[in-house]
Amino acid sequence: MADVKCAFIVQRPQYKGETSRLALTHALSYQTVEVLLEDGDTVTPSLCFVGEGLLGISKGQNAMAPYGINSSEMHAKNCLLVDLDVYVCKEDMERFGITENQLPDADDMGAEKKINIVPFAQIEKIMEEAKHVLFF
Amino acid sequence: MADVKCAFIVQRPQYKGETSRLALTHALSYQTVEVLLEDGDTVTPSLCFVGEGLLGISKGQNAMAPYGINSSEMHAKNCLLVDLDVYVCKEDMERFGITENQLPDADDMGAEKKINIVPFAQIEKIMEEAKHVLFF
Amino acid sequence: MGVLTMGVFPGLVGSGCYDFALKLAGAAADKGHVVNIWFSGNATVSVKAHQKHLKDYSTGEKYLVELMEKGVEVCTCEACTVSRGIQKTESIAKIQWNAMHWYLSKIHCSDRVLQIGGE
Amino acid sequence: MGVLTMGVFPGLVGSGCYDFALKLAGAAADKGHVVNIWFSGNATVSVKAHQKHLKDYSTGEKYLVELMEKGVEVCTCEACTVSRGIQKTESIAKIQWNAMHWYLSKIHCSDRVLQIGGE
Amino acid sequence: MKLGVFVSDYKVTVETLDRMKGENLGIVLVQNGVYHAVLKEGGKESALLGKTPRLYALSEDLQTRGLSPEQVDKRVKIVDYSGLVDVIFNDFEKVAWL
Amino acid sequence: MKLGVFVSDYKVTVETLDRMKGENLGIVLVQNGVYHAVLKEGGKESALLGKTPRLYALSEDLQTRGLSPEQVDKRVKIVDYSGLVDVIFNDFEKVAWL
Repeated sequence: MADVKCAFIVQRPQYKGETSRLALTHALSYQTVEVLLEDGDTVTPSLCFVGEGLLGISKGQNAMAPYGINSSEMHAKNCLLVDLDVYVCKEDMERFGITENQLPDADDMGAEKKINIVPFAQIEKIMEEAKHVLFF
Repeated sequence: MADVKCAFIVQRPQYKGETSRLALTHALSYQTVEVLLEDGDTVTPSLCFVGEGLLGISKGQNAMAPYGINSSEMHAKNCLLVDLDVYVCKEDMERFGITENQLPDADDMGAEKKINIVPFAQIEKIMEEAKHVLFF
Repeated sequence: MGVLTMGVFPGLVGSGCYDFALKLAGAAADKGHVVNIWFSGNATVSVKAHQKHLKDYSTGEKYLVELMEKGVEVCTCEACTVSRGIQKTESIAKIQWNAMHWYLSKIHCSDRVLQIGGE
Repeated sequence: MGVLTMGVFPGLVGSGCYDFALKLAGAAADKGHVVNIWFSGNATVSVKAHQKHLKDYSTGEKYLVELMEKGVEVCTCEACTVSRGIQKTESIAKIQWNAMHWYLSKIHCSDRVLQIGGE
Repeated sequence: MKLGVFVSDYKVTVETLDRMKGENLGIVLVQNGVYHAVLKEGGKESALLGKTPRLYALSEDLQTRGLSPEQVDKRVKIVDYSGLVDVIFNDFEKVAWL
Repeated sequence: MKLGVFVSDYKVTVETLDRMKGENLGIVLVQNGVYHAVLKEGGKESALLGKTPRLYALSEDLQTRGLSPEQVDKRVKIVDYSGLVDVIFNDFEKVAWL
């Protein structure tokens, strides 16, 4: 019976490459990992967006019309919906001039979780407390 | 009956990605393009290494022992052997502290061509005179 | 009308570069231009037939087939492709298989060449 | 002895990241460690059987088979793989096909996790 | 030479474009390159915007990323794929992808 | 936390490593990352070399690129794949690929 904490650090933008996109879908899969684990064992990812990584979850994305794919915004909303902890680096928000209302929430889907805007120091702390750190 | 000049500009290092490596093999294929063209038609690539690109053709490479592949040095030597014009940016040589004797030649293979060390301005001129510019 | 040849090196399904190349090819063909596409490196895997279209991955095979129906010529680097285990019999129909000089020969008669390298 | 799990996302044949992962897995297995490899994204194409080994492309299939003979577990993301047109029947034998939670489950019991993302 | 350079990333590791003289250059922002047309990092616009007056951004790639035309710098002309084809054939003599 | 960060490029677009405190970090130079151990760009060594005393470079990747051990900065420990396995399990508590 153990929980393993993982820090998923998304540091690259979405769409051009696939890896940063896969960070979100891999985090989402924490919901079903129990089928492969012993009773009571869990894996808990914290999803953190730093640097260019945070550009990829802005509100208002539409990747379906031009490219026929789900947007990363929708993946981010799904992460909130399944109660993942999602963090965005405060300093990078300021650096890129991104305001809180440009970040998505999933109120419309009934999610209670919100994206947490935190200083980089807190993201470092999440990495410290995690058993494993995965950069995307 | 026309010759089409192309500037192949290699700006990324070798090995991690494949594209910069493929610049050399694609340039080499100019030897056999005639089979697909009208009589007298030719394509002439000039192979230019700028920025990190020039790191990839240093002498003394051995990619066979660790990874079982031909080295980019060998591809560079083959380019000289088939009389391609190969250019390396002088300013970048100086910047990275790379000396002329660290660049390969293909004397042992009987090549007469040498690598040309030229200022960036001349590489710009090659791009200007080429009908097509291809960055790798 | 002009001739546009694109060399596509990175990517395949899930790569923005690959999507870009296919979309641009479609737009150019729709305007009556002649379009050629050369796949090399990782992009050669995109010639594999029977791609399943999932909503998290961009359009591959279907779009490629449409392009060829519009007259776009598509060719894959044979060495790159077989080194990745894909045989001619497993390829999307009508995609050409050839060596690198195919790309150079198309460059010869092109008005514009867009070499999408990167990675 | 420890457990090392690697997630490999970029690359396949011709990619330094892919070579690195396979070599490191081999070295760890030789020392008696338990090693798991998860392929996702473009790296999933590396499960295709019948890769032809050419001297300009790095070792793929042969090395992967050797790793599995040494006891390394290898699993590919099914969705990523089928979206690229590769079916289970075309896969290198003994490679597992599963969903992303396979990776997380291996992470659960690992001493070290090396997630090779990039691109 | 009227070379149109395609920029598909926001942060790039190659300096080739920086080193080229701007007078005969155009810049086409695609994929994550479109962020150059919008972001002001630390209040400062992208240096690319001052490099040449011939600037284009691909509308489909703005849309994908949730960036509206109003956010795009006024010097940048927004084109869709169809418009981009005309830019390639009419506004430049050659094109290159950085 | 003794985190070993793998650097596989010479020029990188992500700043995550720059921003992390060095005290509990190690850096493993692999692939084109090994150039950090050798190059002095404009006479100046890579900033990574001053970030932490725990520096490693992969011998196979030096060899591939024609870089000899003598060219490698003295602070960098050269390890082969087998040695790297020990570094991963013994010198760090966790590892991450930049």
